[in-house]
Amino acid sequence: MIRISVGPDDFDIAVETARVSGQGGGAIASFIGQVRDDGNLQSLALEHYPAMTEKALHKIAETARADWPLHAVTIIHRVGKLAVGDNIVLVITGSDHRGAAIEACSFIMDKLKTVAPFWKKETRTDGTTKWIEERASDVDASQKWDLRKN
Amino acid sequence: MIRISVGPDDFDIAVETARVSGQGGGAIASFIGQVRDDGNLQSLALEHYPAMTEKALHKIAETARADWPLHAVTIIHRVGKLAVGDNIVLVITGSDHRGAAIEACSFIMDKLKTVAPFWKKETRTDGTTKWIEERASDVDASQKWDLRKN
Amino acid sequence: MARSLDIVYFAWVRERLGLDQEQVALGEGIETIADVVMMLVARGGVYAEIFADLAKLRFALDQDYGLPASPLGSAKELAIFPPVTGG
Amino acid sequence: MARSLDIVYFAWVRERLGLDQEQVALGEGIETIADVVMMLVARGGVYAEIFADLAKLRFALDQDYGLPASPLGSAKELAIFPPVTGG
Repeated sequence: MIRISVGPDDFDIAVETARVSGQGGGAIASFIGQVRDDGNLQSLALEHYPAMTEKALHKIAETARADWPLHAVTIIHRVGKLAVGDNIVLVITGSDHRGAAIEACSFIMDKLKTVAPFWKKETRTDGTTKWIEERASDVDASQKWDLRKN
Repeated sequence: MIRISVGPDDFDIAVETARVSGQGGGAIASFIGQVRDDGNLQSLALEHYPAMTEKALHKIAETARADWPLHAVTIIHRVGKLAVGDNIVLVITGSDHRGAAIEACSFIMDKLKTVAPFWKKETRTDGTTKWIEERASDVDASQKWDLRKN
Repeated sequence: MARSLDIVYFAWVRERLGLDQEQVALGEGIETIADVVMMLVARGGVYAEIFADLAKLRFALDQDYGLPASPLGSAKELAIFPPVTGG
Repeated sequence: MARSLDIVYFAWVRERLGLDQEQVALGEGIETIADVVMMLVARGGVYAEIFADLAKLRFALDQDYGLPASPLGSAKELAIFPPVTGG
């Protein structure tokens, strides 16, 4: 079962974990990304392309399900204004095997970072704003999965 | 910060996640292992070596902290009689980087499976019991980390 | 009959243009994403500045990624945006 | 003065012996884990059955893993158990 959710609301890790766990298996991997205070960050604004976002996340989840034996995939991504420490993204995978669950979770995050149409704009404590730029390490991490399959 | 807990009580993923998140970073990876119903499993009894268990888990957590930049590591392992679907183990890692958090979480699980002194005895629905045997795939997964470092 | 295409902009592309979306008429010979972008560059000003370097941009046709050389086909919507930075 | 060693057993080793732990006196020449195990095997019966195949067992001295060849040193506690299966 795939569950995709994109919106301003926070998520409840306990509720989401129980949902995945209820789909069977015994191995549940999850990843949470939060707004990280790197010194003088005030807030993040997360913009997305509503017509495309859920479609892109579904595609990532479906690819993961095709490549690993998963009972459930949950991807929740917040948008709007977020403060330091706030949750941004949650990925949970459920499988019979811990290797499959953890790898699929890692794959989904790497693809989400490079494919899902979200953009972060940061506001510093001095009031300046800046659109965050793509990181080469994210592109590398994403491409490694493609190479692995060939 | 390292938190190790071994005992019969269940854990609360939300509470444990908040604890790790409170240590900073922005990348939180977790793994939950549960009693998996493989058809006719009734329950599991988890035995451990109390004097050694926390020491062994601490050592795994310390090794992970030495190898990845982690703000927090939580390892909770239950013992005693567990039913199908019950939580067995929880590992959470917190880092600035998702790669570090996920890899360290995977490492800790692989080491825990092969090093921490726990033993599972299963009771089938027909009443028969059996001590679970070591799996070659677990040994392989554990050794891969050692090879990687050389 | 002139074809039309909705173009949607995101992140700094949207901000610098001061525009979320616009509808453009596609003349003869406008067959690919790159053709549309060249048409926008030809407007000059901020369009020329933003769209001159295709490597800094990403494109989606009807919500699927496309490359500059991708044919527009019967797509209704072209999205132009910077590399994504979610997660 | 004879040295003594606490031996603790877990999982099926414990069950088959019907014993959680016992204290043994270490005679002359008992210097390694393997020496202790051979001493147990020499008792015959279920001890001989269980401890004959070292490859099926794991050992810890004062709660740190040891190999059959590991010297006992001043260890107080030897644990003998099957490969672990937690997680």
